[in-house]
Amino acid sequence: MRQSEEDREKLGAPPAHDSYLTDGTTVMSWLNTRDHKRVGVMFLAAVVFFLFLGGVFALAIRMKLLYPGPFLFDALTYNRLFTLHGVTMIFLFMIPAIPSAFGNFVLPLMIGARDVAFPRLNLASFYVYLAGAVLAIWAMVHGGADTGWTFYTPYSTTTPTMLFPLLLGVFVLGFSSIMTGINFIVTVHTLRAPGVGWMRLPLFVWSIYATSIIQVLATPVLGLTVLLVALERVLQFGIFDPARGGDPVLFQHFFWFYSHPAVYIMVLPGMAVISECVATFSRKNPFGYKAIAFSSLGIAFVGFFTWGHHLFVAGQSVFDNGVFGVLSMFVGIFTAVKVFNWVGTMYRGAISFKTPFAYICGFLFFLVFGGMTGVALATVALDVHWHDTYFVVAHFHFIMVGAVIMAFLAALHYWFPKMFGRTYHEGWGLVAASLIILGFNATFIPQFLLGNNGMPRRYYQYPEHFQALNVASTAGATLLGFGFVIIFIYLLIALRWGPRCEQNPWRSKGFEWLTESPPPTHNFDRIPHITQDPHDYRTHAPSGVYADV
Amino acid sequence: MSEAAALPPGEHPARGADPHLAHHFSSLERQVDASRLGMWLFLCTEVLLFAGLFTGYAVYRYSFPIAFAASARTSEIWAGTLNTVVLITSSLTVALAIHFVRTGRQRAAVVCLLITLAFALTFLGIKAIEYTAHFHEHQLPGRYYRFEGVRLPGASMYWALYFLMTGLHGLHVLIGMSVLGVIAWRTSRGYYTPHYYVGIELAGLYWHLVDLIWIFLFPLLYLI
Amino acid sequence: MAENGEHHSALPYFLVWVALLILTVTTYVTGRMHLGTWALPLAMIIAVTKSLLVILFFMHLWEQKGANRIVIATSFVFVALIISLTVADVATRFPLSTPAGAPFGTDIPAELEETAPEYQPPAGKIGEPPRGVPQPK
Amino acid sequence: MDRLHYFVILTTFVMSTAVGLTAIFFFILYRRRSETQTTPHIEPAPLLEAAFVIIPLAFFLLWWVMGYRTAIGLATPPADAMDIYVQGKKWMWKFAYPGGPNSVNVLRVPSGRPVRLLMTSRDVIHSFYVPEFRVKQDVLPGRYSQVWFQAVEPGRFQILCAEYCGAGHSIMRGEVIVLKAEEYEDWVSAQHRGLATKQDGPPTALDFAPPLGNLVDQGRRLAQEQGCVKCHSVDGSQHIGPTWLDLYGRRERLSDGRIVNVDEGYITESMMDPFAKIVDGFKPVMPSFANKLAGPEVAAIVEYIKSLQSDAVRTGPSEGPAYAPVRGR
Repeated sequence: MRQSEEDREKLGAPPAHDSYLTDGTTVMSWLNTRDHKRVGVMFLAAVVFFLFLGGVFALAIRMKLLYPGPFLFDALTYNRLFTLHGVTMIFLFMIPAIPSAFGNFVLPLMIGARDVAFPRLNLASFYVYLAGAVLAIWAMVHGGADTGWTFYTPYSTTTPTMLFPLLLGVFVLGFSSIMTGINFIVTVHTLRAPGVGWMRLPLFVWSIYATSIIQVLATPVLGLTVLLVALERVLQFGIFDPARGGDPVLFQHFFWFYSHPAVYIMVLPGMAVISECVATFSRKNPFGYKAIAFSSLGIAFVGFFTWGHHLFVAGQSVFDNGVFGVLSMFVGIFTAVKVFNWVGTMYRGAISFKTPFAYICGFLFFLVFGGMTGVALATVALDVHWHDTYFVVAHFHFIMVGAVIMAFLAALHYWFPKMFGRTYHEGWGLVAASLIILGFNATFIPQFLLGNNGMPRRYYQYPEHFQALNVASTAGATLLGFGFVIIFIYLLIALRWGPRCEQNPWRSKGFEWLTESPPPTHNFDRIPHITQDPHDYRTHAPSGVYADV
Repeated sequence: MSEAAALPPGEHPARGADPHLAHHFSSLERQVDASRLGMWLFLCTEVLLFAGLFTGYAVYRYSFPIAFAASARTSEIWAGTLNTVVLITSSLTVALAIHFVRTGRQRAAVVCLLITLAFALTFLGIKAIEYTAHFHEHQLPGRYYRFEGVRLPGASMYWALYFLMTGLHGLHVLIGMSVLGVIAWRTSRGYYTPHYYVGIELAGLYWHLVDLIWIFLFPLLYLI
Repeated sequence: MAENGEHHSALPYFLVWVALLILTVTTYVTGRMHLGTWALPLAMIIAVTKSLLVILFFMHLWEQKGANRIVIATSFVFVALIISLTVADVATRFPLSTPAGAPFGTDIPAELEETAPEYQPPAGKIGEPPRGVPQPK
Repeated sequence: MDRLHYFVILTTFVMSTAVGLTAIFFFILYRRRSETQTTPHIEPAPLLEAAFVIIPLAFFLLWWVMGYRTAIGLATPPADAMDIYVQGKKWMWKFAYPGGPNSVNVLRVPSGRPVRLLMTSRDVIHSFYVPEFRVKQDVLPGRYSQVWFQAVEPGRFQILCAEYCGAGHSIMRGEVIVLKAEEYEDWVSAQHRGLATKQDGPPTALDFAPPLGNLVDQGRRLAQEQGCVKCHSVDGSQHIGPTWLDLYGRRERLSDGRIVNVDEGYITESMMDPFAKIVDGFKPVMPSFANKLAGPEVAAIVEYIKSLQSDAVRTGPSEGPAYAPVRGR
């Protein structure tokens, strides 16, 4: 990022004034910034690092599973690896990935604001995130915990591994998540530019808004839960201790009250990205704008009523199983509405098959398949067979890796020119996209079969007749890893040497493209007055005019 | 929200000379609205933080009704009641402080805030006396429970929840006290004016929340 | 600061305070009366009334924007949600799940002694392995 | 249940494929033809949006009705079910038959008869899972959970633990042996006479020998056979190795200064890898018993050691807890 100035001289086309990237180039100007765009970029760098770390853990796990017996490392290491894989991917990558990185960057641009409502809180959110990450890494370096990312009691209250710093890390990360959530909600409420009514908010903003609601409502419960586990470990308060009348299943209620909505904290931003990208690359107004917008809120709301479907065989009452079963079905409906409307957006559009669009296709397939298997899992009787098997593993990886990482990569490719003012190599982009989609299917479709045949999750050793499918899955994972490496390389190259792009390379009519790429520090010299709905492709006229023009 | 009011009056550095107005807000009114909404959202997270404990209470109260009722009867009811009165009154003084700032009587506001701090200290003092009594009686959570008066299964769970809930609430009292302390100092330095007093207002909101939670803790832990 | 000019006297705050004190005394007195089943609902009704007084007048929600009202209302809805669905689970569990004689045992409430719903096993063969599973010899 | 299974999987496939195909179809049909192309503004008809809601909702609710009815069935054992008590612990399954024998990791049931398992755990949460029977239920400490099944044909089916429970989670496996009704009766009476012989054919990796009598007796016999008692006394006197009396639950100081709680895990580890933790004051001379003892044998020895308490509270076979019979009939 430091290179911009010299490059600009080389290219001989100096922009009108400094972009946010060049407005102060010292390290401190980054670390002490109040600029939402810089915070976003710092978040992006951090989450990419943790994606890499989590990916390494995942590959190690897959390598071990090549053989049914002990191999490479022992059971304890294996257990620690999958715990760390889960914690890293979920708390350090998935939850902040799209909202904190891309949300921070483009959300204020999209509503025509000069910054988020509380810029200092925003920066604090990043540092709190780093603090949580450091605690988690510290726990990992000192041996790591072996409870799985779910921390189920009483195993988590009795295991001798380094759980305490990990719990503390998760607790601290929760604060970061809450800060970001509060910031976005307030930003959307108070900082919309003139002309941006609620029904003109870009769909990305709607989804991030819904995400923020979940972050604010659910995260405190997780904070309390990990606090209780930590207290139970240190002081033996006995809240979840069966010997004192405590109920381990209560922990699961608490945990999933956060963690099921947390799935939507991860998926909704993915849907946000897709809503934008589908419109841009189909060059068409979103089909059923209101349906997509309100289904985001619907998911945020109903997402809270479904946590019990993780407890169907955990000793939850049959009555609650039924209630949670039927409530879970409704989340599927909102997702279905979104999917149909995205496909509808393509109808009579003008589709260009660029790299982000490849990821959209991947996303649609993974989300529908992953989502439908999710609803299938919420069908109480079927869950009895599938629960805690690789079927579940494959299902949530379809949603989280399949859908969310596809959306993350789509966002990365879609907004890369916006963020850095440069373009990447389109050909390599498509190669990597196809590798990733292929590798992903090869990794997780065998896992569906494994789970259906009865292989439980978190198994270090497994019965031999599962080996063939496990090998297939590992092969797919390797392919997936290669895809990520390719992306990493060509994006790094693009960051340094990529050709400069114009202000709006996709000719998108999303509001964030109304300013330069990369944007100047205060986003807009003059706040635009928005006169059109987002993604109105009936005309070529810009979607806003400047207030005093 | 009125769209017309949000129209920026031209280049941003030139907008008025209000030192409180941040560069990205179009008007001070909107900035204050943002701060208030942010605070309410934060209070919402606080409510949900306690929701977990209330759920734990509900579940174990359902499981061990007799033990909970018996244990509640051995708690220091006088202290709980007194503390309720103390907190409600401190809530009043905070509300009055904001009222005085709004009407331009800074000195009265500072006095109100100091009274609030005194009430908060009283609350913690009473709480400390209570805790000491419970420690002496071994009315303690989990494996430390050795109270002779109530030997029912589930009684230790009552005390676990008692200490968790009052402890977390006490922590909030402490945080609230430090916030109010800073606010009192700032008020005495004339930082808040009838024109701009959002800081003291937000601190007040936090303190009222502390009161609010106690209003629920009191009957649950002491009375029934 | 829209409400700046028309600001009134401090009297309403004192009125609310007196009301809160009266309610505190009420809940204390009724709490000492051991009303059985009604003790909890009554105490909760009083607590909710008190909290409404605090929220609406001390916290000025009465005169604030809609968004703030929605926020606090939502948080209470979700508190109710987590409590009700979790307690519903504990209240309707398999009756034997905490048998008599357990170290912390509870008695099974009488209303749970009801009969299990009438059920015929499904028609399909239960022991049949799903397709694709190697049959153990 | 199988019908539901296939119905659900089929709809899932049809839906994903349909969405994927539509996307591809649209892509081909509406390729971008020029860089400056404009498109019409299309708002969906309300009826269409309603269809987007109602059609999946109808399917999902159908799934739910079918699934929940089956689930109630899975949760409701018939009145004539035979009860067997199950205890899960790290990392083995113990089965106790009312008035009958105990066994570790091998559950024998008659075919054609509903069996109800009443399960609890001694330490952490486990989950009893027999993939072929499509049953799974978490086994919780401090609580009892139940699961029932009816095996149709004789055969052998693997029991897996499906809830993560620690280092041995993946090897916490057992086996259900479904016998013909008369064979089962024979086996039970043989158990009562103490004359059981192996009836399971050639041994396999899964073929754990069913213990005779109770675990403690078996452990005592094994400890003599394997020579454990040559070094470890059972009366409290110190010998080459630490005494076994009151060993379980003791806090031992190790040679490197650490303190360990003697629990099942530690005892097992000491048998398998004796040099990992040497108790202070003893020499590292014990041979490893890895590959010499099968899982249930280790369990038996551990149980025996656990029974050696001076206040003798832990002796005797595990008895099923006192249950009320199945309600409702």
